[in-house]
Amino acid sequence: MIDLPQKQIFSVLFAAGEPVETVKVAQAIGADEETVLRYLPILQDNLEQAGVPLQLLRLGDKLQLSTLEAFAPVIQDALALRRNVPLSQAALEVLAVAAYNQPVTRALIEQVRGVDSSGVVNSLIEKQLLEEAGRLDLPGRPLSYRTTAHFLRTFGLDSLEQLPPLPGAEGSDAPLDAPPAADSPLAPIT
Amino acid sequence: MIDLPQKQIFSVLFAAGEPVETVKVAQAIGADEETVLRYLPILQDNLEQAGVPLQLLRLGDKLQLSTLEAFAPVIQDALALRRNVPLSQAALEVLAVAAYNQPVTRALIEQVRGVDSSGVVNSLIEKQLLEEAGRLDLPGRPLSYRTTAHFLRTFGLDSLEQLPPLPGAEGSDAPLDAPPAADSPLAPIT
Amino acid sequence: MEQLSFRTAEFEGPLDLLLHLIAKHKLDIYDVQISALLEQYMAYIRAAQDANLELASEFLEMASRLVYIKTVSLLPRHEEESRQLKTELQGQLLEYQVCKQVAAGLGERGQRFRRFVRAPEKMEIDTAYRLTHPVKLLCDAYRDAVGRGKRRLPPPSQAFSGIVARRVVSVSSRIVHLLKRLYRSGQASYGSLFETSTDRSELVATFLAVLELVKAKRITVEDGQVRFDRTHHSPDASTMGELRYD
Repeated sequence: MIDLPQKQIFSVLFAAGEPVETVKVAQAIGADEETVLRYLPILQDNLEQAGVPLQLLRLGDKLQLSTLEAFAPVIQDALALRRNVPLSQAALEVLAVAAYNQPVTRALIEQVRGVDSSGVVNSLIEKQLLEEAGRLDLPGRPLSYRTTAHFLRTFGLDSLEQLPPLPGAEGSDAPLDAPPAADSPLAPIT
Repeated sequence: MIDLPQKQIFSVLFAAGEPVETVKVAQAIGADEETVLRYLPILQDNLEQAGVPLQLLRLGDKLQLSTLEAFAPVIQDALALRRNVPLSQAALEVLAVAAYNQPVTRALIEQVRGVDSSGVVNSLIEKQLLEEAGRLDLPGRPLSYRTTAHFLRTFGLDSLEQLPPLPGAEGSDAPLDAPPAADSPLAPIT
Repeated sequence: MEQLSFRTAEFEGPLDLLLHLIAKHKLDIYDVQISALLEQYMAYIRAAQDANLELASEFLEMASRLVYIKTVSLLPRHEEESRQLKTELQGQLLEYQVCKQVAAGLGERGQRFRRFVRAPEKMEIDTAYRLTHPVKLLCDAYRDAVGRGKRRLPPPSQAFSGIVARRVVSVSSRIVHLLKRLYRSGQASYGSLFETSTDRSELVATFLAVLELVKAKRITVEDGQVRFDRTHHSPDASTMGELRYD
């Protein structure tokens, strides 16, 4: 049976996700490191007996809970399915701003959209639609981003030159007249 | 005893960390959604009997594993987590309007609250309690927002149907004697 | 004047403040007396300004809205509009009250549920996006992003400083001023009453003073001329019915 200290250790390791120093676990449950280490094989046994498909890993002076190798394929399947979720409006906007202004900083994307966009940028990198394009020679040396070859495939383009001209480019009084003024947030960073 | 499908479900949810759509879990383990949903109480029972201090959460059409409330203090200690700052009055008001009227525009939120709410909305998006829900087919094509699975978890709800009835609505003993008009922004969508 | 104990209290917005005032002064939310509410509201605004609290523009908007409702209610033959304006405000107040109650309920729930979840396990997963889209989607998104970003740029702060820092002119002081002036001259052109006013607060106060005087039958306004009615005496503003602006 999994007793209270084991439950505490388990809870901490579960919530941490990443490896946690054994000493921190010990402090939190009010025990010393040896006690925690002595508990580990017992907890591992208990999990196995109950059929919980997890393993307790000891990595140097750290501990971690992880899934079993055997279940990697089913996990991969389930999580890879995320790729099939259509891009959100926010993601499309970030991509569009990046596509027409690359290389582009996050600050510029946020200036154009008027909202924090860090989460969206990261998820687009994960989807391999955006990639980092080095630091710009601007104050603070900000990271810049550009679209990828995978981005071109996604939108059926052979090259960036095939991006259609922006709406409002001809004869409209919209602020999108191309080329944007040099001091506009829409001006490509040069 | 935790059998293979249960192990697969558990592994997927453990590895994902974030809420996973039930339908994706189902696809990955080669079953249909109902089958997965039927497994959930059995898996939860098995975890409890084995003394595994985890909770299977149902968040709308998603699933997630979380720790038990009883272990919050020890986890906070070990991971040196800041005691989570309670949400501000403004944030709670915005969530209240959004929860009962989603998808909701910022304009409607501001109409109910009588103050500019863009900052609060953005910070709730950052906290992943709100998310964009596309543009509405209204003049100006305004962006709309909805609450997230994280919102459900934060407030201990399985689904939006579990939101308490509005004060003043039928059958409640709340102080307002007149139910909000049917076209009121706070009337639940029927 | 009454001690303003709520001087440092924080309000989410004008509706929050109004609900507070209604509860505090035991006003009927279903039949709000606009005069009393306006008076309490202005007292708060003044107190906040004295304490150099930054007031969101919405507070001032609400002040002018209350003034407007009061104005309409003073005008003869505008009962219907006045009733409608009040119903609108009442509806908004009730709705906001529900919003506050729901928010409080959520806040309580939020404190009760403290569960932790994990970050996703790190593993090699092909996360490349799989769907394809027409490129038009990008153009649309670009237009949306630019439009919204522009709208969200906040107005410069100096746009508000003038409004907030402005002195508030009391209506009763304008009544006294008008009575004195008309008592001497007997009549004046309507426009001339406003000629010397330099700021908005004084203009509004002068206008309300005219309305009050018309209502009390101390003056008549006809063909752009304002006449003092000598059948009434005592140019003492304190005798005027419901005037308690200060």
